[in-house]
Amino acid sequence: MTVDLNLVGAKGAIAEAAEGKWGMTIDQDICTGCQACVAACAMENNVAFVGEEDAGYGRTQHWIRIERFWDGEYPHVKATPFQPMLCQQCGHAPCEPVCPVFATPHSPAEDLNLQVYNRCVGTRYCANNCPFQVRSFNWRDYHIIPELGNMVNGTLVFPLHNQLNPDVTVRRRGVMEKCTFCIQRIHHAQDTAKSEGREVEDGEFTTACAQACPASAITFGRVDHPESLVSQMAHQERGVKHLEELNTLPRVTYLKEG
Amino acid sequence: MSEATLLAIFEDLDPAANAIDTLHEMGVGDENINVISGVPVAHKILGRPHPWTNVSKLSMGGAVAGFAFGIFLNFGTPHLYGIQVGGQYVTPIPPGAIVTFEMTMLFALLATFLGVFLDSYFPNYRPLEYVDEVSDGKIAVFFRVAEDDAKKFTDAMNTLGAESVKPAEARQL
Amino acid sequence: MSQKISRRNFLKLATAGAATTAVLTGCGPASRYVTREPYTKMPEYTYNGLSTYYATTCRECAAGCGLIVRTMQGRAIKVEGNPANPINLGKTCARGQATLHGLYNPDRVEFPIKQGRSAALGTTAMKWEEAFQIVADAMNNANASEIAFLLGTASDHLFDLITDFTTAIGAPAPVRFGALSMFESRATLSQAAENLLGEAGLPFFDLANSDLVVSFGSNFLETWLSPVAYTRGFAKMRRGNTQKRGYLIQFESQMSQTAAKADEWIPVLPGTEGLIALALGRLVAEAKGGSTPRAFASVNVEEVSAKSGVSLEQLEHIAGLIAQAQAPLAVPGGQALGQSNGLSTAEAVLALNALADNYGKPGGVFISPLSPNEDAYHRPASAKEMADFIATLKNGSVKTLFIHGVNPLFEIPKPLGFVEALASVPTVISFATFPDETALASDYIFPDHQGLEAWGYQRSATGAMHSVLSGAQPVVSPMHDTRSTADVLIEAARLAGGKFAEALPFTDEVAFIRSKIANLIGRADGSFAAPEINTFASYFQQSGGWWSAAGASASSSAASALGKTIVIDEAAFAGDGEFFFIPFISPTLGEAGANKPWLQELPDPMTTVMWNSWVAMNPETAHHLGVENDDVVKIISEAGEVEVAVYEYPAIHPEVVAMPFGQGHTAYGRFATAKLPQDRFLGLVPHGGLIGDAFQRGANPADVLGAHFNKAGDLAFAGMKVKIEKTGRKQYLSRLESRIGVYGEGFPEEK
Amino acid sequence: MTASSKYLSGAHEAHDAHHEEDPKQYLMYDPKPRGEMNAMVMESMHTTSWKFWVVLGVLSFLVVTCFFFAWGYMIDEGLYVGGVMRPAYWGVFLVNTVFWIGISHAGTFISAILRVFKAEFRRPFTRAAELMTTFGLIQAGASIFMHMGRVWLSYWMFPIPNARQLWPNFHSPLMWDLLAISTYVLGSTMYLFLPLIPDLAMARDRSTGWRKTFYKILALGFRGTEGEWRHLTVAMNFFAFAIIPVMFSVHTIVSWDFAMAMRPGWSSSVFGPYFVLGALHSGMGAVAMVLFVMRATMKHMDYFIRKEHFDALGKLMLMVTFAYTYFFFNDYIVQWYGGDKATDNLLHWLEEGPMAWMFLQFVFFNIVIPPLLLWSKKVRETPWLLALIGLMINVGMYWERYLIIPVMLTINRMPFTWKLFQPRLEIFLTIGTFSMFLLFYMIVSRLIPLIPVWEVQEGQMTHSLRKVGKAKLPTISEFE
Repeated sequence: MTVDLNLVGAKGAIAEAAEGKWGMTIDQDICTGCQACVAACAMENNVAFVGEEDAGYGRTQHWIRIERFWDGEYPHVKATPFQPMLCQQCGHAPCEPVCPVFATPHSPAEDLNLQVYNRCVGTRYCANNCPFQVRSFNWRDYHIIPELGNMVNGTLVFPLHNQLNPDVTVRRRGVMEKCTFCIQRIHHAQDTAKSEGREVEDGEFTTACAQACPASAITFGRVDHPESLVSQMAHQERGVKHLEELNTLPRVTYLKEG
Repeated sequence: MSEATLLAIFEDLDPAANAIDTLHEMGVGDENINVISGVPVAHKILGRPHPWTNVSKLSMGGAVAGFAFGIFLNFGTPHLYGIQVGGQYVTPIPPGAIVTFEMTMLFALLATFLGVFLDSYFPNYRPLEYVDEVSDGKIAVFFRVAEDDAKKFTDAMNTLGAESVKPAEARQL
Repeated sequence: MSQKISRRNFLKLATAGAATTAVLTGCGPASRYVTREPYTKMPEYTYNGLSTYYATTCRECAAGCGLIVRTMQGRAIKVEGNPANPINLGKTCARGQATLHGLYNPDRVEFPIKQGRSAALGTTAMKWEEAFQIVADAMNNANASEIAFLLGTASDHLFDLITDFTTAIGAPAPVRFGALSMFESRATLSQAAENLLGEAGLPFFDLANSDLVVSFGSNFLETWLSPVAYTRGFAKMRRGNTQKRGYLIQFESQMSQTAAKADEWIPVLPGTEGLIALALGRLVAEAKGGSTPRAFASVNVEEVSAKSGVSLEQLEHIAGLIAQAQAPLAVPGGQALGQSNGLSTAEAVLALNALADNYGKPGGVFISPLSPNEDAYHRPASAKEMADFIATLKNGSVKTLFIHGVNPLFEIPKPLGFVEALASVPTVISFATFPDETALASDYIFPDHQGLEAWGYQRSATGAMHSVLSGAQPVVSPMHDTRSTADVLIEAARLAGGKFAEALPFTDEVAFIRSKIANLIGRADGSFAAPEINTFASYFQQSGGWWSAAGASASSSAASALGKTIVIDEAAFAGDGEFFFIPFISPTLGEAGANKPWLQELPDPMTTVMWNSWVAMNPETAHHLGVENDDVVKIISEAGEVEVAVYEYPAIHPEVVAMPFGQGHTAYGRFATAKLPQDRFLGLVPHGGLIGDAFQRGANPADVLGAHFNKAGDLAFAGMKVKIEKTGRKQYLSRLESRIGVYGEGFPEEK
Repeated sequence: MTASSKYLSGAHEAHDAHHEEDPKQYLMYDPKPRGEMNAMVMESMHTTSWKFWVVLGVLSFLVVTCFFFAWGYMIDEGLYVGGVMRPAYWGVFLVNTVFWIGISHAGTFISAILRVFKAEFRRPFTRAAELMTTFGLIQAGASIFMHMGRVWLSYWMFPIPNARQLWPNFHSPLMWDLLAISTYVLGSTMYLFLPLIPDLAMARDRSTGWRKTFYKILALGFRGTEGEWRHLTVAMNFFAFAIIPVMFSVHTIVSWDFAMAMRPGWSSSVFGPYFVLGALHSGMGAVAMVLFVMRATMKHMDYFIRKEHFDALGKLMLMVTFAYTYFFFNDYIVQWYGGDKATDNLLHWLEEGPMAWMFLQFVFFNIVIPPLLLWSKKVRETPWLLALIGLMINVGMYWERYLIIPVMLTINRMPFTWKLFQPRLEIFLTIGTFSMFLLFYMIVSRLIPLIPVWEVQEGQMTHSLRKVGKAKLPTISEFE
């Protein structure tokens, strides 16, 4: 490639100015915390369930989790607005440089923070360095725990495997994983558009979470297209980004209450 | 005419030094004398010429090679398959400094170690002239003289207080 | 790089081939010959080809949301909402997403079984021919009056078929029941509508166009009636109007997920919601000036404030808000209706709407339109009606009981005595898809298809102002040797011959469904029109149902409602305990989600507890009882007792304890019962753990519910008072949230 | 201890005791003929009691079960058998890594820095310390690999041409670690071997049977000619100077694994020197323990290892303690004063959270106790006491690393995820690494001369007592 990577990747003015390409807004004012996005994400991306003990010990594999805090004391107590937390696809992702094997590089094409499962050796540095704590690690082969299968004349079969999405890798033990903004859907849409000789239109496709959300609290699209719905949402005055002070350039904008 | 290698063993450094002087006087050149000791003995104590060594040169060579390798790793390899991470330069200087430093040191140390092997022909399991007393702190002086003068030199050494003077024979260590 | 490009070309080539395989998928006869291999065995560099999408209807609850299921090579791999269906407009809830884990559940009943009421699921398969014969005999050997059908709330086509059948042979009409309907108090709602508006039917509350919603215990964001539709309405209410942000006020004794979204959550004493509604009505009327309508005349505001624990200021403040709002809307529901005075509470709330004069207006109350092929609103049985049905079973007047789509042994309060009733029925035939408690307790299990393998249709009771009939079709060929119950009955009737055969003169289920939608042919006001049945049926299949374009209407006069006098009698509470006991349907599990692992893994929105159940009590209460988080307590009511772990819940009335319904199965598959075996290498990690029976996961609040009904016959599930005892045992609840970060444990100074 | 009892009994005698201090109590002024020393060292290698074999057996059993079996089990099952989770993605394995690298620093410090500064008391125990370096690094390396999720692919981190056409990421502190540690391992092993050659030759001349061949092969045919000595000494000098920056870089880079991360508590610019000092702190303590054990268990060691050495070591420890305290306080007060919310939470957590006991122990063992005791010569000269202090320091330092890794990881910027780490299989694997370290040490103590005899003799030759007036004054001369 001819592009000077030194300039493209440079911290400072150039990247600073870049809006990013794919982005998301989450309206906390209407998010009802119903977990539909979590389920949809799990179904779309073959996210494993881990069972009661591991789940309680902090080994859930959720790529998106919904946070809820308390504010005040009874009877004036309020639950803080539900806050879906997923990979923010940072422009300057702290998780990226620390990986010794380039398992989580930045993709110039989508301007997303990729996770290359088959490259990962499981040092878990990226997860430590993620200020949002949205990376989940495969502590064991959750998909092939024997108890999930049935013994059918001598061989162990896993009926649940029929549900797995063929467009998404099933992760084995020792591999880090995280939200990918449903990159398989992005690519599918791009391929279709290309074969029809056109650009991908706004709202032509969306991520699994946004698609399921009954309240339509999640919007996904091109933040670098000013006319796209997502960038219009993002530029409201109630839009904020999490831990902005860390200058990781998150691509997810949260719309606060009020 | 044939030559004989004699081996004189001394209890202490001073007689050994005198012995070497005497040998010089008696016309035995430094190239025909060798000293074996249980501890490192500086050449000036025995009045021997400064022994030559390549080790330091090799270390420097290693350092240079290591430096080059470090540079290659940090500034070469990324261009074989450039990947952006964390909005950093593909070939940043500060990590480069670390990589280069470590590689320089590693190669320098390796070269030094190998240098010792090269210079002193290690490992060497061929039979060699040697006496076990050396590792008990004795000083052994080898010198090569004409067959006929052997007697003369033996007496000279004995008068100088050599514990024993005998023709040295190479043996399996 | 070059390597990559060549690979991409290769993939392009592969497309054509893959596409052809995709065509074979789905429900055509060819699909039977497509071999299913999990993608975990997929060879490298396989291009996935194209997916095929099938429209069908969700059967996780009775709302009738339209689904589009993505299938690939004979496999259903993703559930997506049907954007055309007016109920959910392309959206789904978590339970809808997880329906795939029902389809591929490792614990399905895979073939017809002679169960013989044994504790463990039978393992020897029967032939379907025998099964048909058994059903036929069951019909023949009993006179019509001795055959009874107990059905779940989905799906409607089976209900219609059986209704036709029973009416034809003169058997008692089928009874429909379900935990969801039990907690929704549908009877109360339609009764109240009838009393006040003279029009039966489910009221539909148009949140979307309202700007102020006052909810009386209604949990419309969770499981109530049509959660997806109401969630959409809520979102529109909040953010749809760019000028004004909609405002939500919730009166509820514990902060439910819905209350958590409220701008003002006002904890009240259970049973006083109706009084509050009246008081508000009075205050609003006074604020608006003019005479106080008779409906509110009788109430004494101070008294209400004293009884409910809502301060006068608060009442006046809220009344002020209602008075100023352009389109205020009051919604009854949830625990407010599950009281002995639930009916009058519902009336009071509807009267409040009448005062706001919002009937039939945008942002107001409508009567949900009937479904296209529905003569009148068929609501599921109320608990009272269920009790009567059980009584008939008990007195031995039923020889054969057919059960489909419902799990009464788990769902029905013990005092209704379903266990004994079952014992007094000679033959119990279950059509269960999963080995649930009731299925195990029956003589035969003739498994029905899972929803995604089945034909059918579902009438949407409410959720949209359209008249909707959601169509269901198989999206995959059946995984196992199961048969559609409709087909089984048709076949059996044919074998039985005589009036039975005449009652069901259909070649198969599909023919029956076509006969049921035939009346829509030629209707021009619908989502599509077709001249004859074949075209119509294929459109119906393709678009996932038929719905009228026209909106619904509420032809009711507010005045008549306001004219009535409404008296809220004192709520009666059964039992002599010191705590009000409020059971509620788990928003993530619903009534039957416990066997779907990903639903178990979903944290409860409010407590973030996974894989287990809990009892929520105010920390103050816990302290007073001398218990803390994860302590197992025994909850004792007049009807029974249950052991469950404590969750110190900061947003609940100190006199109230709340417990989710959905866990506590003793059967129903590995995920619903015994916990997944975990690594026990050192056992240093105390999470998880089991209460009581080692094969029971969590606890079932139905075990402590008594048999008390409100005036409309719905169960007064919130009308219990319970005692709470320590057991001294611990049971560590698996939470997603951090107790350190959220509750400041380990930070002594902070709290 | 007679001298010291006098010391207690009264000022006057004490004064005398000092006055009549006998230079022969110092190894360097108490020379023995080389042959005798050789014999002593050889004997110390040969004599083993039944106790030795029992301990050896127990250790090897522990290594087999707790190291190899446990690790295999973990590789087969996945890391879930350990205690790691979100947010403590790093656990005890990296604690062990940092700890062992810390231990390894003592060897280099003593044999290199003291060599450079010509501190003569180092001579008898440079090798003992160097062995700690090598074996410590082996354990550190092992722990790193244990920590990896897919250890069977760990070679992907090595900068070697590969089919994936992908080179490792040199932005990553872990990559720096890999390079630095491998440099350090190789360097220190070579540095251990070079001064060993003459002693191997000595052993070769004095043994028979398999030992003969063993030493013969290792001694590489060393005779002690002028040339050989010259090359050796030049090389050793170079190593002495070159290994020091490597040693500092290694632990600095280890500290950067944490300091580079965007986390409260970790992102601190003082971590580099702080960790280096921490390493020396634990390293010195470990040396004290090793010397004590050597002296107590091996024959003739009381000749080579004397009070003077413990005394000197104690002084070093005291010095290091002060330096360490300085850096600890420096790091702590900066974090504390900053008042950043996340950091505040973290400090709160450390001081009052469930792991506060660990924090307190760490502060007492590393910062409070050593200075209180080590100032007294009597304590410094009591081997078991010094060893005990060494033990305390090491426990403290282990807690310090434990606090920095799993406990600090509990607190991050997402309070919703905070969870406390609980070790599981890690406990066994930790036992495994410790047993392996001890096992190696025991085996080697019977295979190679732990005392560099030639260095001792060289030292004794350069030291002499010169008579000035009535007093005999120690004098040191330079051979080079």
